[in-house]
Amino acid sequence: MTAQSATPVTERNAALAGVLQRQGAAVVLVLGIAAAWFAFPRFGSPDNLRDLALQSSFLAVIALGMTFVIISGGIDLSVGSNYALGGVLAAYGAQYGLVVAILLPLAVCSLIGFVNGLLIARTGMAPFIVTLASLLFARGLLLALTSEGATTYKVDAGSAFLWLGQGTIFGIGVPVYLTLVLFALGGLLLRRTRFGQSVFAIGGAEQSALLMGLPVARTKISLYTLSGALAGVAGILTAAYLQSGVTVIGVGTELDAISVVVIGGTLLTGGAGTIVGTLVGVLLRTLIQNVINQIGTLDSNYQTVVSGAFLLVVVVIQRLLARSRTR
Amino acid sequence: MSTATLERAKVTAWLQDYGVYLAVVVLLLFNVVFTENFLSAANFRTQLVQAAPVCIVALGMALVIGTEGIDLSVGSVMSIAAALIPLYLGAGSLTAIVVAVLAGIVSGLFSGYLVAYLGIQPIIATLALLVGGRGLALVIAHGQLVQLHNRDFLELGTGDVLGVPIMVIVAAVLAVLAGLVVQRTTFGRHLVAVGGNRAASTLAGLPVKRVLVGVYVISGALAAVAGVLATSRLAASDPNDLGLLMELSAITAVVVGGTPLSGGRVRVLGTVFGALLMQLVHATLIKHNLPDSTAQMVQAAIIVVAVYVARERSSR
Amino acid sequence: MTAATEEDVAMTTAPVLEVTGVTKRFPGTLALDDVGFVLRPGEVHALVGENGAGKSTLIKVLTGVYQPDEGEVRHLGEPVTFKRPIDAQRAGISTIYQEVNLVPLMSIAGNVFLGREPRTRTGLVDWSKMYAEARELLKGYGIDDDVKRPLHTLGVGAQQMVALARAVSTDAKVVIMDEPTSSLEPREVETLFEVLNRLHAEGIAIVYVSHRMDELYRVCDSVTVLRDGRVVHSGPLKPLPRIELVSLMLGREIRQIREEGVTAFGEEHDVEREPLLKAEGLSGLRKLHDVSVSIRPGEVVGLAGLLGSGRSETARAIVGAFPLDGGSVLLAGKPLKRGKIAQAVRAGIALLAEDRKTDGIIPNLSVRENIVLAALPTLSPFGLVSKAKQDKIVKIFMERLRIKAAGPEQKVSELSGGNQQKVLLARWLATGPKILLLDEPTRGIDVGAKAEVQALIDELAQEGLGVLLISSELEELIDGSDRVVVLRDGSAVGELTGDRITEENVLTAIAAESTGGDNDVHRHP
Amino acid sequence: ALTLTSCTSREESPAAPSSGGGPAASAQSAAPSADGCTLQKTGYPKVDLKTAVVGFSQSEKEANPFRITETQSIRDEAAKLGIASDKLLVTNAQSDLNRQISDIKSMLDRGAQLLVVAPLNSDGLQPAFDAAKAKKVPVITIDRKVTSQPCTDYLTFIGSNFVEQGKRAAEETARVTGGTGKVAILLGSSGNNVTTDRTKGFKDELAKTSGLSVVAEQTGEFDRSKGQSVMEQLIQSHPDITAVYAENDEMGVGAVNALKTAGKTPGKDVKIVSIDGTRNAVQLIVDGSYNAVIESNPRFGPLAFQTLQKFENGEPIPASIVITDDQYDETNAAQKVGNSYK
Ligand SMILES: Nc1ncnc2c1ncn2[C@@H]1O[C@H](COP(=O)(O)OP(=O)(O)OP(=O)(O)O)[C@@H](O)[C@H]1O
Ligand SMILES: Nc1ncnc2c1ncn2[C@@H]1O[C@H](COP(=O)(O)OP(=O)(O)OP(=O)(O)O)[C@@H](O)[C@H]1O
Ligand SMILES: [Mg+2]
Ligand SMILES: [Mg+2]
Repeated sequence: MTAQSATPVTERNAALAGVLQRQGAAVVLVLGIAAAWFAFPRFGSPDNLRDLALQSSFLAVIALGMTFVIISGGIDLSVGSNYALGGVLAAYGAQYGLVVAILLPLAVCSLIGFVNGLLIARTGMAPFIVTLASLLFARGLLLALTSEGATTYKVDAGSAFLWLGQGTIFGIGVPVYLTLVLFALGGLLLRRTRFGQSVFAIGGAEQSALLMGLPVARTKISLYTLSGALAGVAGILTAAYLQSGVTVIGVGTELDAISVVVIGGTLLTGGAGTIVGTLVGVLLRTLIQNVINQIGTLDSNYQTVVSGAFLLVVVVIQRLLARSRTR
Repeated sequence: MSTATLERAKVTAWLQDYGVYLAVVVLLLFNVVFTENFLSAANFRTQLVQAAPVCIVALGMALVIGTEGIDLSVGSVMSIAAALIPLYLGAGSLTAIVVAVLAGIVSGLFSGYLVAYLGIQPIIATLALLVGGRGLALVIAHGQLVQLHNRDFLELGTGDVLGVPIMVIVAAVLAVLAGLVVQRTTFGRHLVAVGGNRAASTLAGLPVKRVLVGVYVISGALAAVAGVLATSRLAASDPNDLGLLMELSAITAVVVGGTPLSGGRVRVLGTVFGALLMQLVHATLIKHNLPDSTAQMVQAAIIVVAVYVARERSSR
Repeated sequence: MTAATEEDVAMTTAPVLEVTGVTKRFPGTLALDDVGFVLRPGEVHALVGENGAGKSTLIKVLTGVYQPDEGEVRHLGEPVTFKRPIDAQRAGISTIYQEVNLVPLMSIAGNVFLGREPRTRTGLVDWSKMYAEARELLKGYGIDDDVKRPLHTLGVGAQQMVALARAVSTDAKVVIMDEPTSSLEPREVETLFEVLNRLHAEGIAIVYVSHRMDELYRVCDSVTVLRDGRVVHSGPLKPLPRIELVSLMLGREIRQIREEGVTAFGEEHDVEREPLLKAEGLSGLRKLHDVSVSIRPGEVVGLAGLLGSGRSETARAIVGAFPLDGGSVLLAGKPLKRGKIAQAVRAGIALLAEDRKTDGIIPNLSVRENIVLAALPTLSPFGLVSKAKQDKIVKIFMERLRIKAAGPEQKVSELSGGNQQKVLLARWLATGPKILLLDEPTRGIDVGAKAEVQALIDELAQEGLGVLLISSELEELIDGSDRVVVLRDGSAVGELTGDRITEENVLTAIAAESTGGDNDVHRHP
Repeated sequence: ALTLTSCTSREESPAAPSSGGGPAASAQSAAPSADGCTLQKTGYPKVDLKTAVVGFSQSEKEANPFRITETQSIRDEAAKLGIASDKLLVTNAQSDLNRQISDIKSMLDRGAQLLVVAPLNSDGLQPAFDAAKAKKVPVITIDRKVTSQPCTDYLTFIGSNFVEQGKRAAEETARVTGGTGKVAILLGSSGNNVTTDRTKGFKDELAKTSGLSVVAEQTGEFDRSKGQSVMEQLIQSHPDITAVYAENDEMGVGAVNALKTAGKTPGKDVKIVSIDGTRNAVQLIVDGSYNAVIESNPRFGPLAFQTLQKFENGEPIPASIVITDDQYDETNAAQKVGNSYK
């Protein structure tokens, strides 16, 4: 949100920082995994690793959309509510079959994202505030659909839909594969298409992108629609996993998504970032939670202190690394 | 045709500048007509008292946003302030208040340092504090809510001077001070310059880092003050719940009040009215007994409309 | 560039682009007033006028950035409405706007091909092809760098060349250039002209905005002169005497202008012996190697060098805005702390930065606030702002520099480029500096204002200020400086004083032993 | 930061974060039903409680009286039974459902043989139960009933009947108001099962008393200050409110504050009934500013371990073990205030 560029020199720092931040997170992840493996006998068990992967996948899908949005210099606070809404709609739709269970949440969540994009691109309102409003809106809609949260739609135990969340291939959960596929597609979209280039350009210098004749408004609308849709996908997977449309999920998820994207080295100012970094960020977060559990004696109130401190430490290390490199 | 467009431009410009005030007036009129028992001194008192903490936090937030920053830690700072109060109330309410505000200043120093000297993006620096700060407050308080009995201290939240609640007076005084700081001090002018173009401000020899630390310190201190007042009004220290989602309420008030998130501009009076507007919206929804679902959707719509009207023509 | 016959052909063919009766209002300003403008195929059309005359605005109307309040735009005879810049680009109109408008964090190649990246058969961006094509293309513009590097690692001039390469490579029928040379140094200007020639030969129509008379007469066929948003003259350029063109632009009598000469610099200054500022052994980030510069009170020291030779870095290093590994800066014998800009400013050093958009103006703030910004602490007892004192200063400088604005409360971002530059100059003069570091101070300034600025530099030196002047216009540097320090690849390679400051000597010093052999070929007359 | 707590300038002596001396939750009927779930039926291996690894998954931070007391009760009982501290695994899901699932899975992975779970939500824990089933680990859910299948998905549920609590609150409301008046409901967080049940029980029961009508129902999110703010608004727009039903004590105490500020006498002008049984609310009854509190006992430790023991002994376990919640009112609050938790 802040222009970090005090001078061309620090701007250069920022770019280098981009590279280092990515590597920094990956380094921390590898070290963290190694340490956990060493310290906790059960950490490396296949069950635990499988569960780590599965648990990461839901947030990863949301963070994927967030990565695009943040690279474009925007932010999407509505993903948490949208995610919960998607889950409820999927569970509701599952009564009418697999197709409805998938298409209904996708359509509604994309639409909310689309409206976000429309308002941001066409009226020039700040993404922060527009998506803050739709955070409220999506949550309100969810409550309205579930008679103020009193109704929880359940998915029939026999439904084919459940496979999306609970199925496994070679012992690894289907959501994990789906997440990997989405990330691969996301990487392709970001790195190998004109759309992706526009996203970087808009994040780096919106006015210039406009003057260079890029379809700025269209790209932004697509971006927020994509983010909404991915939140919907995460909702679908979660509904299938939880076998019901739980109404209390997704609170504060937007902040989780933002922090993993940033930990992954994407600049919040826009214009630089990677998909892989986000994946690293998500895994780091899951790792921390897992380690906290393995330690097991941490007072629950301390746990949040640790999470906050961890976020800070990673970001500060990235920053210092980037600095020392440029000197 | 062109005169018509000019007229339109004038109307939009007017709305941009005075939209919040107009919205507050419209909402007041609506309530006068459609809400039972709205026109009473006690009711206005309630609205002002409830708006006061948000308003105070929003003032600090407005300054931070003016520098193109954002402070997500305000809610957690409130909760830290709340957690500290019962520990020091035995030594007198003044001591407790001073300690709480000091804690706010320290956390402001902390985020200011991260932003100004380490160059960490404000949203992420303060997010860390948002996550960790409340945990810290709970650790201090052992997760416990503590009932407060100190008369002097409780007077802050319930007492009044010449018929005006102390909380409202504090908020008003702070708003006037904030206005003076922004308009009449070098610090204030520097902060908008830093928000407008940080690189240029640096080259112009402005104390950019000190200004940045300064705004976060002010924001932290004001959040702590709001925490003190809210705690007093509650007659209990409740670190678990106090100030939850305050960051979002405050940012909404600031932006609805016409301060752009892109920095370089601070509207203090607009912020105050932004807080009042959101308070009135909230009150209206409750008084008409709308269910939570509808209430949230209506709030969303009102935020969008208010910000649409107050938006800068070319801001992102 | 043109033969008479060619011109006749141009005159008779239908215009590619035509505007009639265009009016554009901004709050408080009538930027364009009933403007008509005709661009024929194959012509190079100069668009000239003072700062704030409306040139950039007209261009933005032509390319869909702004919508005209009145009037119409016709493309190949058909009325068109370009709603967005992309509409104009689709119609074959390619533009280089006044301020470099590229994406700093993106690679050079990415910038060149943004929005039209070469694609493989599967529809994916073909990076290797893109890099290869970009490398090939940019060679023609004198840029040999790794095209994968982020754009912002290039200097402003090189970025301008990238913008040019981008604009030209789009197969445009019309290329519009808003002050393309303002940040180029001579060698690059030559490259630009080669490109212009090529385009001209291909029959592409060009709109060319510049404040440099020589260039205009070298490359342009016809001219449209704007003054205060109105067209005061339009026709072939060659028959129009230079002096008359200037008089049309300024709206002043020819006689009056004759008296003022080419540059407005006076004679040598009385220079005191002891340097006021001594910068010694500045080194850092592999951009500067042991550069030493000293400035005496009342002296104008010119810094010469090619683009990227480290002139800007030297100036920045002196105020502390460039991280140094070694070296020291002494002001009146006292060392300045490294990297403390505020301290340097307080001590009386002022840097007018090269890039006014990113390092200069605070766009949201008013002209008044931009002017007083750096002087604020001295104008504000106890940290409280005194409006009366400010107003006085602002009034003085707006008059002295003839800043054209609706008033001191107008947003500075709404001023024309040249007037923004004057505001920045005013900002520094208001601090009452002892040392002025001017990095391209007359860039983008119209002839009238340029003379004023030059005269001002002279006057300030006269008053005892030490001035460091960086300019890509050799003429300005040579006329204006009492001493010229020549930089090459981040090292000081020579110093010229007195009569030895001639164009030839400077060029020789710049080019001598240059590693890139082709520089020599280019340089030596 | 912790040194602060040893500072002597506290207003009150520090409250020990323990469950206090209140009675543990106890079941209504201890008589085992014949069709209950048995070790044999499930086919799970028999484990010895004393040496087994026991896992406890808490749903939210221990930052309110209920959760603090609940976790403490489990820990205390485990200690009492002589379960080594490294054999008791405790996790906290920090209000994140996905996290609770992975918490449970990770405890299973670390060798938990018996599980006690305080579910964050009634729905959505199926994957965790599946994992436990696969490892043949019995799961007892406490305080909140889940919608999965008892005996197959989980062993049994121990806790209160929230609908019943709402119903009892309505009865109390009718009693303290004398059967006439206007009632405001301070709802818990939207989307929460507890809110839903306590609202349903209350409204259904209240409908039986024709003299009572609900004039407003607004969420106070189980939070004292929100409850207070909402109540302040409601007093203004409905000055004729004569009773408040708060779905937890915190909001009830907030309502007391609001009424006091508005110049009304809580407990007299406006009657207040709430659910939980925290020290603050019960004390207010003693002071006369509150009317009734329906208890929701969080001290599940003894009953949970007892049930596990029975199960391992091969005794049949009923599908749900509903505990008997106490009730505080003007007649007993003074004696029973020691039973309340904080
Ligand atoms: N967005 C805007 N809002 C308000 N006024 C504007 C805006 N853009 C331009 N103007 C005004 O319109 C007039 C013409 O400006 P323009 O930028 O076209 O000048 P120019 O001829 O390009 O000058 P220069 O040579 O300095 O670049 C100026 O007085 C300027 O202040
Ligand atoms: N033609 C070029 N090709 C590649 N890189 C260049 C070129 N020109 C400049 N650069 C890069 O830009 C950086 C900064 O150049 P800078 O603008 O500071 O030079 P300068 O001597 O101040 O020239 P000027 O201010 O006239 O543009 C240099 O370090 C160099 O890496
Ligand atoms: Mg211009
Ligand atoms: Mg330069």
